[in-house]
Amino acid sequence: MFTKILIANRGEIAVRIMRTCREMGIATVAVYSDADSRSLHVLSADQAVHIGDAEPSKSYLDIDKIIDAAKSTGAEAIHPGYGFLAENAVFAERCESSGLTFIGPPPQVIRDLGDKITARKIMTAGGVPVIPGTEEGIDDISAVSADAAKIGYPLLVKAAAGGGGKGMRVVYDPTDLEEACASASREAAGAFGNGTIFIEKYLSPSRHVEFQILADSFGNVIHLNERECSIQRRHQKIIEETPSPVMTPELRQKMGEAAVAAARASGYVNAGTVEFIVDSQGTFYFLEVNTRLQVEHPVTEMTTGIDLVRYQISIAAGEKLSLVQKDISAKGHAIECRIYAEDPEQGFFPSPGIIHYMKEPSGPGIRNDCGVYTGFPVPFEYDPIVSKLVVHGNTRKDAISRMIRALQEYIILGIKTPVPFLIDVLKSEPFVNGETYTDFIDTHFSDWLMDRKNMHTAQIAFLVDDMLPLKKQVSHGDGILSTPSPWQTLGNWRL
Amino acid sequence: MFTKILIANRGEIAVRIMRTCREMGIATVAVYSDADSRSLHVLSADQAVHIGDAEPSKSYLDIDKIIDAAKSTGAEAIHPGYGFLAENAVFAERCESSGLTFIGPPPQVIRDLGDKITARKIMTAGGVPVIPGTEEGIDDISAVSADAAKIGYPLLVKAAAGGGGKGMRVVYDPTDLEEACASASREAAGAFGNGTIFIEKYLSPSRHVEFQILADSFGNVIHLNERECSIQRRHQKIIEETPSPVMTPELRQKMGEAAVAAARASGYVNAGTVEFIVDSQGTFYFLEVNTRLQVEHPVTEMTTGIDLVRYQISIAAGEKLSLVQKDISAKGHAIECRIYAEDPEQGFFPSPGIIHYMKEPSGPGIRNDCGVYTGFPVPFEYDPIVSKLVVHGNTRKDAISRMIRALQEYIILGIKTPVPFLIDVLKSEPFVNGETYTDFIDTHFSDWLMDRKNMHTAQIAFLVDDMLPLKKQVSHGDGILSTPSPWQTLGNWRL
Amino acid sequence: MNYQLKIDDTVASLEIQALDNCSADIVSDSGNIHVTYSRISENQIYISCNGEGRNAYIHRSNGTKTIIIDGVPYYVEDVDKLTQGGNRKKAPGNTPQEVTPPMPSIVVKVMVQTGDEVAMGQGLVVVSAMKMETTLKAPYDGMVTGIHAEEGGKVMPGEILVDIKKNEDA
Amino acid sequence: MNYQLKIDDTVASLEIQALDNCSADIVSDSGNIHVTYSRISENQIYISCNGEGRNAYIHRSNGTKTIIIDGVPYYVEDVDKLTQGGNRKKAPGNTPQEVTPPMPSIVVKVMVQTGDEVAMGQGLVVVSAMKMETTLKAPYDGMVTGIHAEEGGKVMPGEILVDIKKNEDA
Repeated sequence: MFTKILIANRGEIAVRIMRTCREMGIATVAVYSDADSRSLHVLSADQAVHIGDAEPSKSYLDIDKIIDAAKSTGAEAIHPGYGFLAENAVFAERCESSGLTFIGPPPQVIRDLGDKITARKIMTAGGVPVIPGTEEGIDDISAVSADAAKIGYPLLVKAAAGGGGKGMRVVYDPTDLEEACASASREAAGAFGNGTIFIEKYLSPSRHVEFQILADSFGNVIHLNERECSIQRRHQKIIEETPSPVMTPELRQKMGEAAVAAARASGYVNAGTVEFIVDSQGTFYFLEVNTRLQVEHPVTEMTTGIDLVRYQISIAAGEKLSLVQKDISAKGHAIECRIYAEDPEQGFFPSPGIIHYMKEPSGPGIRNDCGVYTGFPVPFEYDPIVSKLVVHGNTRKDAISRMIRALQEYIILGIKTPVPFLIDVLKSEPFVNGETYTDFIDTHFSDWLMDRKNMHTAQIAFLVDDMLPLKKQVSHGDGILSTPSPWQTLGNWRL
Repeated sequence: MFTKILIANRGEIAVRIMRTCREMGIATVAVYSDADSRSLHVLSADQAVHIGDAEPSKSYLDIDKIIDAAKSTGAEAIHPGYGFLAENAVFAERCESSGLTFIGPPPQVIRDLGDKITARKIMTAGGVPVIPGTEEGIDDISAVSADAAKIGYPLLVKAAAGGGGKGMRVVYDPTDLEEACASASREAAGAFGNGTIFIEKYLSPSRHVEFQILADSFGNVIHLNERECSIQRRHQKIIEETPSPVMTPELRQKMGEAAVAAARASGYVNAGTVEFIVDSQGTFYFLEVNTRLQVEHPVTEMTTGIDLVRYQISIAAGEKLSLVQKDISAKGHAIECRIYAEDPEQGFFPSPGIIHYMKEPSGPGIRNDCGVYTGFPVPFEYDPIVSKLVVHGNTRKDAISRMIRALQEYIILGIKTPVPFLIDVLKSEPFVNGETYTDFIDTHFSDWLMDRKNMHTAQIAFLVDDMLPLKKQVSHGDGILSTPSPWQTLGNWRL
Repeated sequence: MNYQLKIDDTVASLEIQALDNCSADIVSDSGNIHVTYSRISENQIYISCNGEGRNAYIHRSNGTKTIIIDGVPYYVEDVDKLTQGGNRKKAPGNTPQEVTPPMPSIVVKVMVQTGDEVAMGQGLVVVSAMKMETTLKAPYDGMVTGIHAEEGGKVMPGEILVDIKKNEDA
Repeated sequence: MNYQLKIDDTVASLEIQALDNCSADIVSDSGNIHVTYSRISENQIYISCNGEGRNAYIHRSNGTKTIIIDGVPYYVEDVDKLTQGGNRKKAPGNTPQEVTPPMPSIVVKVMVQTGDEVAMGQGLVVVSAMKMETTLKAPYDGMVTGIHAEEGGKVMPGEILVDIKKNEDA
């Protein structure tokens, strides 16, 4: 087993990985940019190495600097987290050639699965159902209409590379096809340096259902059940859960087998996620493989009791998987809400700033993987996720009630968060009924407004806050007085 | 189902019960004494009623005041938590006669099981093995030596009433027997108003293993596996876990059946705990039944995924148990550490005071049921528990590592806590090996000293703290400045 | 004390009369209420109105307080204080009246030219921050009289990226 | 700056030379160390010594700081400051030299009488607080010269419950 691991990431996911390392007795090295010298991942590590400017290309994406930091601190392995270099085959290769273990799949697997056209071919060969579509990238846009007609409208034009909704167009009318292909290709070329596109049947309404897999280097592959991640805004997930409301034991059996087949077909090693689309008839199709830990991995951990990061590390260390498929059973229901620094009243636009005050929810069945603290300035250079709030309950209904309670207990002042939006989604009838399709927010919450029903109480709170001195004069029977504070000299600021 | 419940308790257990009520859509009423007007259980309730002086007999033990508070707020049921009135049959009767539902077993069951001699008779009749001992209370101390000789030494002289180690004496030598009986009886009479004593065989080394049971009013009884609670100081548990290191599937089957038989024999309804002693040969004996929720109930919740308070409430509301024995399965391993306001360097003497700063541990597999917050003065009038820290891991080893990590992350300034002691216990070889007998602390930690190995770092921290202004001048690129604070005008206090 | 408090576009008049250090009477259009209260921390107060308890979490900034109750934030302004101070700052909840990024951003695309007629709500500039893009829109109908953004450039909140001469009949 | 710091019964001399607002050199008997640091909050600082990071959680009270590192508390006194102040307070970690309850308590039992000879460590008074009992013990050998506690009475920290005349040869 490794004695020291460098975590090539920041924020909540770096903190989460370090926690498992600590529990495994493995020392941790953090890397940080100028914007992150007081970040929680720096405070949580045994060592921290400064690697450059706030701009990601000059720090968290700078392969040389990260390799150097690992070598200079004596780290033996690198965990990339998600985002940044997590799905970068070149980085995985550089780790290997520098004598460091990359905690993730082999570079060639990352490369193969990172290209959606190659991935589709591998899956077809492996017997995994893929969405009807073109087998190869589209060279000649003018010749695509025959393929399109065969697949049938509506269609989805997709970039082979990248993700996040870039280079993607829905086409309902054949007359729009050529222009959609051209613009998608331009966008993809600009965003990923690769303009290759292909077309697929567009399935709507549909659900996003993914399977967690674990594969060791001895050919053992298991899955850890599904996660449903249909609740998205801007093609980014905000609520995930397991089990999926659509799942039956039979469908789970079939999809689980497909996920394991997908892993085998690609030669997968380490933890990964096989994403599927499930249409309204319950038919499922392969979508893509995420060759890394997912943001939503905690819902699987809470229902299966298995620490996925611990398995990532032990697999990377060459250990044999200590679990077989029949060891995996899930209990109860788990839901995750992503808490972003964003403004739900302004189209979820990012809202960085200083966390002036934070109070995390706690108690039965609640886990909060948080990357910030009171006094921390959330940088605007990076992904705006501040924490992942996860709950576990005996049933889906219990888990929903628990999540609402947790969200109401979660106080963050200084930045805006989607907490009030999430509460309303969780309370809504379509969500409670499990009608979780990928168009959920557009369909049910496009004209959402914050319900400010406690306006009068807020006015009273304003007044009362003015009345009360900022720090209470603390005097207690036990004779202990708190250190006198300058606040005590202030008193009311208006009386 | 009830629409409003009064919680006749304070601190962390009141907060924990309120959380489940909120998740069930049930309004909550807190009661509080003069010492608790800013207590977390008051802040966590929908309504709060002041019931008197800090002294327990004038507030939390005053049955009239609590019944009045319930009636005046329209509460339909009362949850007693643990301690205070939780095992008081008179209170349970008063609830019933006032038209309120007492969330707990029927008064007669509380009364029967509250008397250890009666409880032993019920269990013997129900086929539950009891520790060899006298069947009746001892009237004539001078005549006891024949019984004692039959049972065999060493012996335990025990009070029929009460608990907490009062009225209890270990007797190794027949010549000490009479005096031990007399003094135990005197102590019991003083503490519980009942001097009745009996004698039992003293089993040492032994483990304390208890079974959680749930029984509805339709005669359905199930158990939710065991908890081992052998790690105690002053006859009070500080570390509990499930599964027990001594447990085998066969023993669990047998003890579980005995626990269910014990519940049936006593006519039990609601959640309860059947305590057993397991001797070094793995033979088990009935000890007593706790007719309430236990402090250590979260370890069962974390492994079974079942919210025990939710079941207490639904059973009290007359609902049928929705679970049968085969629905119950436990996953992984859970450990609880009780965080008391006490000084582990001074014989665990209570250490009340103001919590000047608190940072709770978080992340995967951690639950902290906490009843205090930064700025709160822990009163000296009540039980010194401030929180229950609970972890869940895939294996006992994982859970131990996780608990050590959680304890190291748990910062409480202002009062003393057993955190450093608990870390050392969890790291110790006998604990890791599962040698958890009730004499564990006396055997292995009687001469414990805090290991102050970071003394030099502490000195450096002292100096650095003097160097740094108390509040950082916060200026961030986003143009948002924090409210100017008087701290900013202070600067260094020594330079 | 009399207060004029503004939330969103509603201004309410409230009068508070402290009775002792933990209770007060409050008079407003919504009627009279007796409240008891205590400060839990710099950022938390506990209020009990007619027996019902509530926690309010408060951050103060330039006469505006952000107050969270039951998970929902309220941006409450003291109208008198804002008028006195003169240096009025936009309340966080308001709709912007100027074409300026809400946070430090990179300009991805400029969609108009000087001289263009624009309609309220029309997209003018796309900016990107924290891996997300947003479109800054025209706050009212008018004519573009100046552009202060170029693609790829960094822009800060408060910088006006597009000048628009408001149509007089708007 | 030169400091004399006392932890338990050990006094160490340390010299700190700030280099800028986030680093310093520290000279002590344990050698020279370069540290970088930052304040995370009023109660938390982050220190990096030779590349190793550590969080210290600090509460200040009358010249003594309680400092928690890796879950273990250290009670650190500034010896100079204590001398200057004159109003010296017992450090929380020390063994008591007086027979006084550590917290407000009820007297359960008085085990000695005036005139009794007592040995160091001998139990004198049993007090009860927070549902627990503890025995206050003699801090040194000596003779009981006065008792200021009666069974059932309430006593506070600082109240001397038993006067003991120390044996001169102790």
